[in-house]
Amino acid sequence: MYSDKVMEHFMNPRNVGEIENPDAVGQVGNPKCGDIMKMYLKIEDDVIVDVKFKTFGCGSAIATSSIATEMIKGKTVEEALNLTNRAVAEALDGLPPVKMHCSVLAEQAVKSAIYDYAKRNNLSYDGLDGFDPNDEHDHHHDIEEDH
Amino acid sequence: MYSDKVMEHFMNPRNVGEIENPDAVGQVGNPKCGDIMKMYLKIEDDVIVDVKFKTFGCGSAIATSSIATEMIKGKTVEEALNLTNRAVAEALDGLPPVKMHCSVLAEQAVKSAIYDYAKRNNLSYDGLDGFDPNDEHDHHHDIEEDH
Amino acid sequence: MNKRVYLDYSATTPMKQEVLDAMMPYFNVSFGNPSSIYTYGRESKGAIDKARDIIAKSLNSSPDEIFFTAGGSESDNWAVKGIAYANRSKGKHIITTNVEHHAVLHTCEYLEKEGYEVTYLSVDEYGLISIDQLKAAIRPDTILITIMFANNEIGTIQPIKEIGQIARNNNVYFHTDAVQAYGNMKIDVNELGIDLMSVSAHKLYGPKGTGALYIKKGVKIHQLIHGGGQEKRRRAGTENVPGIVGFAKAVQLAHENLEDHIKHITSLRDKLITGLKEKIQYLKLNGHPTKRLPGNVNYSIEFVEGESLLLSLDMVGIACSSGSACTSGSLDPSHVLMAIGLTHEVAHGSLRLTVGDFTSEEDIDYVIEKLPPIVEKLRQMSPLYEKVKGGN
Amino acid sequence: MNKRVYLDYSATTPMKQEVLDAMMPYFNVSFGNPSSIYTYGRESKGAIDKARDIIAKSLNSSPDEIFFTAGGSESDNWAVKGIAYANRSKGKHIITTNVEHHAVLHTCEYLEKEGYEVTYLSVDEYGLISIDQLKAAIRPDTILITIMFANNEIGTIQPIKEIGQIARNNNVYFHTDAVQAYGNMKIDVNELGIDLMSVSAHKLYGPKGTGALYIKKGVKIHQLIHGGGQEKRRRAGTENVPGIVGFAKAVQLAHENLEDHIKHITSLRDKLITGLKEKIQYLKLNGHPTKRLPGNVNYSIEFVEGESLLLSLDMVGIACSSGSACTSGSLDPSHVLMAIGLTHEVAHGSLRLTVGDFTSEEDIDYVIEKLPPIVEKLRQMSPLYEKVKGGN
Ligand SMILES: Cc1ncc(COP(=O)(O)O)c(C=O)c1O
Ligand SMILES: Cc1ncc(COP(=O)(O)O)c(C=O)c1O
Repeated sequence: MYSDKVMEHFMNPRNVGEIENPDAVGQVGNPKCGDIMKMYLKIEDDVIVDVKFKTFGCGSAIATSSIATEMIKGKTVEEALNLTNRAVAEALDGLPPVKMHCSVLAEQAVKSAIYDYAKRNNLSYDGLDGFDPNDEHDHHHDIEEDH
Repeated sequence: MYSDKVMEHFMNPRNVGEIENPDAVGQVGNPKCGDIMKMYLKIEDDVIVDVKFKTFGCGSAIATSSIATEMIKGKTVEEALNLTNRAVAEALDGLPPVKMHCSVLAEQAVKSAIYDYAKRNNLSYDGLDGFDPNDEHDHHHDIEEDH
Repeated sequence: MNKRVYLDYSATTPMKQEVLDAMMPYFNVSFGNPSSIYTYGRESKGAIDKARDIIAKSLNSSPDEIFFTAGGSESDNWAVKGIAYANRSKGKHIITTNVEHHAVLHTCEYLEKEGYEVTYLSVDEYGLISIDQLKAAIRPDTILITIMFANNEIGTIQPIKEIGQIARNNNVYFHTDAVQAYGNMKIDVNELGIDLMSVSAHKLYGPKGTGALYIKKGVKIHQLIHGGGQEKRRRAGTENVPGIVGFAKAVQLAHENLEDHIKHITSLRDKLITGLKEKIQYLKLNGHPTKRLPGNVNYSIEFVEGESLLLSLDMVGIACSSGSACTSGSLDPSHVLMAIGLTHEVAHGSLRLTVGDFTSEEDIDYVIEKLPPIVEKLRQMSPLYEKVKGGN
Repeated sequence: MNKRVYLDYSATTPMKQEVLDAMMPYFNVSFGNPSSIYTYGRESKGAIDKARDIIAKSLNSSPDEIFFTAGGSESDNWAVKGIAYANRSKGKHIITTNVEHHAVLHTCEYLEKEGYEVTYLSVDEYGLISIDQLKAAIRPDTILITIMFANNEIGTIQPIKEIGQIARNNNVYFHTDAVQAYGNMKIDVNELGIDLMSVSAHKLYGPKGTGALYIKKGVKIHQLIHGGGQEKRRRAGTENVPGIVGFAKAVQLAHENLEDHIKHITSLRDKLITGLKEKIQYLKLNGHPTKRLPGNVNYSIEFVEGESLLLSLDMVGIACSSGSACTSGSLDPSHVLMAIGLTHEVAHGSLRLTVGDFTSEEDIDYVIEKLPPIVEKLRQMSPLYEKVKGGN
């Protein structure tokens, strides 16, 4: 079902935990869907110098959180905003179709944290255009049951 | 499916054939049901001294014909008229439910031949009361299909 | 009983050893529920995926068009009822033939009671439908044409490609019951324009209780069995993993050796047809002389009745059938033989001998030796025969 | 992976060796079609008759009330649709519960689309229905009560005898899905007042793809699968002879050892319940404390999600499930756990561990050793847990 890469990140997730006095915190997902991702950022000179996450969710939710933190660590905020869910999924050698929403969640967790950073510091980023951290659309139920 | 007795009579039927100048001939059944029995009688002094049959039909049709001829041979006409389909079936150690109609046919073949004898000789028998050799009711289709 | 000659491959086949071997690990080693995400479950899931690929490939279809069922009858019921229920807003008219297997025929009759209209096309003396009659039968409210690929009793193969073309031209779904054809001829669902197709494993040396329904992508169909999310949520029930694996193995074997298989059984069939014809009078070959299943021989043996033939043959170890095995319980004359115009008594005297991969030349010789005296004995007993022979 | 501990007996069971042995002759030796009258066919027919007797006896019913199917889902669909269609002149109202297996639930939902009305009884925190609510739900047009014997997720056993009594008093048919109960408790259909009952072989060490529907004599029901005359003309399709024989063997074994089996798995279950409770905080046992299947443990493990638990357990060789295996594909929180009042996040974190005949004390010890650190690791990762522990 999952690629070796997913399993590896699931079993040995990178950057688990919290950051004390973070410069930004974002949380996405909801318990109904069974996935909650929380991301902490430490940002210096517009560069993400540290990132940690906590995730309640399935194997791929944990794996996508883990790899997303790896992918944005050391990057500028703008670069981090360019992270797409597709890139997250590809970095994990793919995800099963029903799990693609986890990569969307990871992308949104990053955006949500940066949104918090922008708000705290009165900044604005092109990459946040149209992003609403409270827009909790339901990522499941994409497969219609036939009868 | 069939008892050993049925199989034995089927494989080695008694009294197969025709009688030249018979005193009576009866035929029952119809090709639609897949069974035709023809019975020839030689009758002397009201006693069935010889009987032969020809049957087009399934295993139990042949077996019931065979045993029926055995059961009436040497009997008086009146005794032969007492032959019931149940007795025929019992003599064969039973028949499968869907094959009970064959024993009915055997009983009727005997009656039909005796009917012919009665007609030829202007006789009448209590045992033939209500018997109509042309009454070809359909013995199959007893099992209703549910849907 | 010593010798046993099985000539009823159209009723069911023995499983090939390779099929059984393929199934074995899935009974109690890799026995997990394929819906489970742990290792046990993934093993079974992987086996099912592989099986689906094999079957899809054999039909030139794609794996997501193959749905496993419990056999040909379920597939037929699903196809016919599923299309009927899902498309009733378009219409309630179905076209079929009067020589279908009961799994289609009785389903159609049931739908008639439910308010559907069914046209039963008749067939000619060889069992073939008329393309013109089919065209004429199509109405604006026709939603389904269901016509079998090859007949189970007389072996006649219908003009499937032409039917597919007509269905497509008229925007009507086309289902075909290929239970007898599958494994006995090449079938390309795309080339033939088939929308739905029923197949069954136990007719091609696979396990009983497993079948499949091919459903072309985009076809609008209701489920027959609701429940869990198996088979892409279209056919519920814990998958019969060993059955599915065995089915695929059987299909794989059949398709690797399809030409040889066809050649082998065609030659045995023809030897049987000729051999019996030479030795027995008053024989009539039922079905089409050339458009017929490679393994099918169906003879009407006049003046004798089928069951007594079967019993006598069984006594010498020969297993065959008189009409379809599925109907033999009822002992009504076969609806197929009536449809090709036989009289009742001739229909009752039909014998179906179907050869298969394990049939040998000696088996055929044995039948050609044993059948004629049996026929003669029964004819001597038959009141219908005496007339022909000039008896009283 | 070295150690393998299978704790998902409610999803499916490995076949017992005796079952496989019983099936073997019917794959390619006595492989004949049971509808055929020759020797090969009679061998299979005899095997089916014997199997039917065994299963009938196990339920205190008679052989002509047992109909073989392809599994629990088909049996459920047949019972519910068959009764609905055959009795619609009396009414179109059905009563069920909101904790049924999807094979019943989705069938009921389908019938709703077809114009039937369905009352879904709710359950209490233990998963039990209320007899008063059931009584109140019955209407003059009620034709069927379908309530499962024991729940597949939380193991709760319903008051079947009382339900049967109410159904009888109100002249309404009573169907029960006993797929999980059969083989795990004594069932007497007469004593319990059951009219129809679904069972499945692969849940009691028999083969996948075989089940049965008990239909009390005189019950008015339509067919689900039309066609040949098999199963007394009520369920068409060439019989899955090996499957049926294996099913009966499994039933026979289960019933010979029923008391030992129940004692064995009950003690393992209780050991597991206690052992985990001692080692892990924030656990909630789902289902009824005493009215529960002998092999069922269902724990909500707060602050963690089920799939990640399953994956982690799989890595150490433990196979179990989070909610029903049949629903795990969808990843929606289990409808059963929602019905007993769990919140979404707690429902997502439920673990079902079901023990069976091949489970050992060591297996249980192994789970009690391996699970707590896995839970702890996942909780450390969980943003829901930090709040409880007073994190930031
Ligand atoms: C309670 C219940 N009913 C029905 C079923 C369906 O049975 P099957 O998988 O044999 O179709 C199951 C198991 O999946 C079950 O647990
Ligand atoms: C043409 C045809 N259709 C359908 C069936 C039914 O298949 P099954 O016995 O697998 O249900 C059969 C065989 O019995 C058949 O020959």
